[in-house]
Amino acid sequence: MQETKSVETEKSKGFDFKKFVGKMGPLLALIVLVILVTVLSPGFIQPNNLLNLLRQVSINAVIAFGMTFVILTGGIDLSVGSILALTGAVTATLLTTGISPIIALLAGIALGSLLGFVNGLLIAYGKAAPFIATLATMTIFRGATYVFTNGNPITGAKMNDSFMFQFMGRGYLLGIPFPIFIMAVVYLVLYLLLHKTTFGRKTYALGGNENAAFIAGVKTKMVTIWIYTISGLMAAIAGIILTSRLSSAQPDAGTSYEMDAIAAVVLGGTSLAGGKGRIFGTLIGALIIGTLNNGMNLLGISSFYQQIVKGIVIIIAVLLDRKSNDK
Amino acid sequence: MQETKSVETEKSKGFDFKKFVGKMGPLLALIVLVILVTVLSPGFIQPNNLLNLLRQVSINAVIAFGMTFVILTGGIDLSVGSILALTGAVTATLLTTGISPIIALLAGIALGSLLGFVNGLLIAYGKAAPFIATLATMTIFRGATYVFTNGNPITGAKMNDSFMFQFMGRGYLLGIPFPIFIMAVVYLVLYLLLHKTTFGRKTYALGGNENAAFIAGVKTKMVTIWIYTISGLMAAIAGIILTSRLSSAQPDAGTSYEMDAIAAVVLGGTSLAGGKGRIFGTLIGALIIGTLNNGMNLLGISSFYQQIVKGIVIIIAVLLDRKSNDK
Amino acid sequence: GKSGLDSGGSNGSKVEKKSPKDLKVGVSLSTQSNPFFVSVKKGIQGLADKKGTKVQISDAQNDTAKQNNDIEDLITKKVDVLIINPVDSSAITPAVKDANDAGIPVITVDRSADGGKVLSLVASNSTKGGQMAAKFMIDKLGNNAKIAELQGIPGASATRERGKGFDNAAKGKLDIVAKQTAGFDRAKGLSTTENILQGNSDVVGIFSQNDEMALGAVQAVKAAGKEITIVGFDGEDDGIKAVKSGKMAATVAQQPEEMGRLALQAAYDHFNGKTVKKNIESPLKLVTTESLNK
Amino acid sequence: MKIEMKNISKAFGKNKVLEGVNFAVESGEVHALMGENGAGKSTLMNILTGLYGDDGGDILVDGQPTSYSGPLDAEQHGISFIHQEMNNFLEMSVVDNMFLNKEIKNKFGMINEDKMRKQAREYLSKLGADIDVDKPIGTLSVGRQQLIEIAKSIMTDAKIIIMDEPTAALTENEIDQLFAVVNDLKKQGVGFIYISHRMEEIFKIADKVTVMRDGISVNEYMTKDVDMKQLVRDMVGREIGDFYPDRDPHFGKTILSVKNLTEKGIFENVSFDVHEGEILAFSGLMGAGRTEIMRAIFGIDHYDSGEIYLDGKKVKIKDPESAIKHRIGFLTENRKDEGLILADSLRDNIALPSINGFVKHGLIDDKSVDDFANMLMKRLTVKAMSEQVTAGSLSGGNQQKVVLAKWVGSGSRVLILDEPTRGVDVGAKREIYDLMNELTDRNVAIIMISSDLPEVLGMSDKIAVVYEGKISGIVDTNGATQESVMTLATGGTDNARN
Ligand SMILES: Nc1ncnc2c1ncn2[C@@H]1O[C@H](COP(=O)(O)OP(=O)(O)OP(=O)(O)O)[C@@H](O)[C@H]1O
Ligand SMILES: Nc1ncnc2c1ncn2[C@@H]1O[C@H](COP(=O)(O)OP(=O)(O)OP(=O)(O)O)[C@@H](O)[C@H]1O
Ligand SMILES: [Mg+2]
Ligand SMILES: [Mg+2]
Repeated sequence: MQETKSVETEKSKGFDFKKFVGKMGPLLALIVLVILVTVLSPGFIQPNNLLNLLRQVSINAVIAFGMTFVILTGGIDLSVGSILALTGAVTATLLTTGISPIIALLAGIALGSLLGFVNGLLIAYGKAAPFIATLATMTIFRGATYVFTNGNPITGAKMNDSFMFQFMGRGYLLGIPFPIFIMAVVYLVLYLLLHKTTFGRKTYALGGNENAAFIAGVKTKMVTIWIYTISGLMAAIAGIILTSRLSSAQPDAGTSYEMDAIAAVVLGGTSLAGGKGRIFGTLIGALIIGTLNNGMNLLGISSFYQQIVKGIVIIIAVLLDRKSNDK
Repeated sequence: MQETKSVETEKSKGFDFKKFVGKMGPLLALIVLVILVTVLSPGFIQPNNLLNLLRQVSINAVIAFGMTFVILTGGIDLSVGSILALTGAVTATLLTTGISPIIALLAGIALGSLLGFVNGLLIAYGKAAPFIATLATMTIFRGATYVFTNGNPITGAKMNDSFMFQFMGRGYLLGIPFPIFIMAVVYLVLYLLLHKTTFGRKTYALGGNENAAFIAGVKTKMVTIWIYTISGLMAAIAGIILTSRLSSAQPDAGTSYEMDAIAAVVLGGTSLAGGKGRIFGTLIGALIIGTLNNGMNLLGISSFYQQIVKGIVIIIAVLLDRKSNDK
Repeated sequence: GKSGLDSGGSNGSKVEKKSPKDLKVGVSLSTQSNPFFVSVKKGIQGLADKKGTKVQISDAQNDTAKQNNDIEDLITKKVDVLIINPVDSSAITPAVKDANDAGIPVITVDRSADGGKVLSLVASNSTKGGQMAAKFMIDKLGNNAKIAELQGIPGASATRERGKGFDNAAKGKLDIVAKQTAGFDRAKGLSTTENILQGNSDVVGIFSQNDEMALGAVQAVKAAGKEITIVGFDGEDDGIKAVKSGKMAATVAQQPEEMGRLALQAAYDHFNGKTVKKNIESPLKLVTTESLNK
Repeated sequence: MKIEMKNISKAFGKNKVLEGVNFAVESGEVHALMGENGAGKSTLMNILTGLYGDDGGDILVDGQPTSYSGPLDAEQHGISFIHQEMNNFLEMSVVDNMFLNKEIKNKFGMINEDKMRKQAREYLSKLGADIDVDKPIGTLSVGRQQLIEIAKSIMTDAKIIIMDEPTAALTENEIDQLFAVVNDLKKQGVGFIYISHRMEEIFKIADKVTVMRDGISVNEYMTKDVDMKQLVRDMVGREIGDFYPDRDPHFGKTILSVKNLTEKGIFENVSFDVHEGEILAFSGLMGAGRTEIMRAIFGIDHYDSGEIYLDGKKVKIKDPESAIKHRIGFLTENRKDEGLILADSLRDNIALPSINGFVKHGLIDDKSVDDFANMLMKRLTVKAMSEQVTAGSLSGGNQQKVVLAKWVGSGSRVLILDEPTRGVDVGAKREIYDLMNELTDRNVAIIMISSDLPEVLGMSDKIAVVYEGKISGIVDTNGATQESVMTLATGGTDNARN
């Protein structure tokens, strides 16, 4: 019993190195990566490039933040890329009609939430496995995007007239690209939601043991629906940033973005089995992927090898993480 | 065969309708679909078209048979499409050197198994989640394919000289395309492996409750490694059929084939959570997808709408399956 | 039943004359998620509607295997003629042979078929287009200007041929400091260009193997506040607009609608008893800001 | 066969679980192993069968130093282990479960299903269990699964069988049946290691008993030379007096009243009342439908007809959330699957049903959640390093207390306890009983489902007996006997001991 007590004090007061590494593992990986890239290509660390990098990361990060909730419940959302494309196309089309940009943006966001809501319904009430439900809606939403756009990208003078819309993806505030602000705000809101509200607790509980959560009074179906709605909403926000950056909505936008988002979440230490993970990790995970992409481009590595390197980095990060979680 | 008979008699003694629908659900869905397509497009039911359809299905079916084992253990293999491409490229390259086609084919199959083995190692010993491990190797193997082929498709006179190699994808035996025979043989072997051997029982056990399987003395790591090896092997066989059919190995061959294979497995009633499902269902699932593709082509439905229809059919099938499994 | 391989031969029976109204045309396109091929479809569809021809169009979604299946299905439907826009020229061979076996004439569009019998190929000369782009850059930027190249999907014939044409013509005259793939995709064109500019701030010209990537590059260049000569390829609507407004300096314009029309016309000619040229070249045009604003 | 474990030690991280345990068992004897929850009994057996490595000590089999590479290896050498937590493959059939990894093959290397079926039926019938061996095992009740586990281990022709709380989910008849089998096998020279928290059983079946406490083996006795008091003293390190505390109930008004609750094929016309301060026990054979009744009341499962009244007002409870709003709590019989989120901290587990009460300005007040969890853990004497450790790292008894803590903390006025002391040691049992008394003193009504008849008689005020989904009688505990309850539980006929 003395043993136990001494351990207790160590946990509560003292500093637990293993736990620290476990939590900070992804961050350490990012730091090592940044140092490595900086040494190999000094241009990397220039403020301009870093702002670039953050702007590039913002789209994946925003999607991945939403995906974090989904994965925490033990689910997955493969449809985010298609939602991004469809909401982007609808928003762009509305803008070309000359409608107020605020309305167009809100409509896009509402549509993204609605599509996510449909996912949630299928999973919560249809009891479909998230993987297969969102695989199906991924196909459906993509098809809908093609039907809606007839396969053509949507651009138009009116769309580019709207200062507000252009600002979303291409604006600067205090010298910092606006998408970075969007990413920061989204992070903050979702951080609070996940770690400081009852909704967050219920998310973890649901992912840890759905039965037990239900019996403890968690409305598991409602929570599930909300979570996929959030994921759809995030995809819509990402869609708006992307559409604004490109000044056009592409029907094949966002293809395979779900994989990058999932990779970011997992690199950040969130378990695909659900119930375990943090949104801070996802931010780090997205930064790792962004740094890799940006760094390898700066170094002029051929895209063939880039894929290999990216895959290997993911494996190493995941293996290290597993090790540090072991006793 | 005696085995099977006794099972049948026993089943027929106490005929359980609900169980029957649950098991036969996918088959019923296929029959309904076939009737529907035949009514809408009578050309569908012609022997020639049916043989076409089966040949088209063979590639996805072979991959999906391997994927059935993976999914039964609660895993997933996203790398099959990349394995298909890499083994196809290597086999084709060997053939262009004029090596004996048998050696080239065996080399391709060995390579596919090796790549699957690597997946198995990462999952069994690296304790990486199958989703993320195979997502990473999917990227790596694809990159390796590009590096190996330098991004160019591989063709060559020598490759097309080999009768045996050409026969794999384009041959006929007794008027029936040879890939259909390959599919049938693979089905039979894997059916026996899954339902009639201890390895099959261990596969189910592993998917049902890994801890318990371990305690029961199942070498869970070995079984896991074997299963991913089988999946890689199947992808290699599919790669050979495809390369032979196209008379060329494309570096981007097999992109997103994993999704079709997973869809076939799930449509066939195998649970993504593992431990529950049958390989017969996978065959049906692959046929459903093939019939959909073929039928919609015959009906001249635009590819945009095809995606939507395919997604909706998957959802309906999965929802129906859930319902029939409920009490 | 038969055993052995698909035979490669065709039964060279004489063409039975058919008017456009009675013709059943099967079209297999590589993709419909790229405006270029949407325009090819428009060209075919437009002419067909005018002449009352029945066309059935399938979309391979850039998947070689799916295209083979699509074509098998079209053969099953007993179309009179196949217009194929191959995803890949080598992988289309078996499908062309299947069509040959079934006695269905094949016309390919934009990309050729490596094997089998093809009635006619309608295409613009990509290698030549690459050369045109290189010439324009040399004229505009002078010798040894630092250039970046945005490449298309690795291995695609457009990537290879446009790249080859450009690189050969540029050899010794332009300094290509960076070559990165952006997969013919606008979003990737943007981020790849950003990164290229970061690593090579002295780049004065960008050759992009299609307009989509070029339009992405336009955004990146604008954000970086630089003046860079961007040359695209294809001449799609957005690209032409960007050239007109001076955001892009030029684009090597193909005329996809014309390509589609030419292909269907070749089919009409064939079934009218006329001989059809083996290679029908669809015209390429260098469109520059000056030429548009003249 | 003779197994000797000498001076075994084992630590999980910094948690030293075993610090020098001695234990020996021989063919033909039943040797009981006792100790509080978390004393290390299961761990010791896992070391013996090779699932865990040890950190020190020797294992001698027939005098030879031995170490098994894993459970299968141990089994092949004649040591079979029936685990405390059931290790079943719920989707697989009974026969496939029984023969997993030891399937019978025909000469082509294929599985011989007929032969396996025949053998499975044979061994199950030895235990008097009539079970359809083709049914997925997950559709059977916990008790039946336990019987299958036992059949499985007999089937291996083991020389030593380890039973880790085999009777936790069994009813009296089945326990008798099991003991008959054990005695039978003992005569044939099989040795048993028998772990249980049920004192009476030890004296019924064991020849020897070893008691563990704080990581060491305290004492070994011949069963005939020792009494319960002594064993308890060894286990807990102090006197705990009677097993069951005195109850001095004061009933208030009726809180919960259930009228004619019916779900076709599961339960029928279930009616009962519970008053403030009352403990109403639900007794019956396993599979009688007690759990299902409670699940329906709590809003987990559907019911076809009937009414539920709280404080005389008719209420509609559509899900557990609304049950909790009505201040009902439900400690489920399966704490791992339904009671706890094993990967979450104790604090998050305890606070979950009442989490909405800790919101300040829209955000959770973490400090007060911590205090709340700490307070409850102290009250229920949960043995854990801190409120931050995961629920999965606690021993079974302590996990049970955590589940109890969360329902106590949610302010339940009606507390449904489904097998609250299953797998809980004597000391902890007594603490749970004391707690039940404390709660009823504060006017909480308790519904206690229990398959432990002495517990039912010792702790309840009234007993509702369920037989095949119907309440066959509600009797006052005063005046009830084991026999009278059993009679009701078996449908009123006098075949309680068939
Ligand atoms: N795999 C493990 N990792 C970490 N700690 C463990 C592990 N298994 C057991 N423990 C710890 O070891 C101690 C002994 O556990 P064990 O299960 O052996 O107790 P027990 O005597 O069987 O208790 P019970 O009567 O509740 O079953 C407990 O404190 C438990 O928390
Ligand atoms: N998950 C399940 N699926 C199918 N049938 C079940 C399931 N769980 C229980 N049953 C069946 O429902 C009936 C009632 O079981 P229940 O668990 O309510 O009994 P109980 O009286 O609570 O017994 P116990 O003492 O075992 O808890 C039994 O026939 C049992 O076999
Ligand atoms: Mg134990
Ligand atoms: Mg029960």
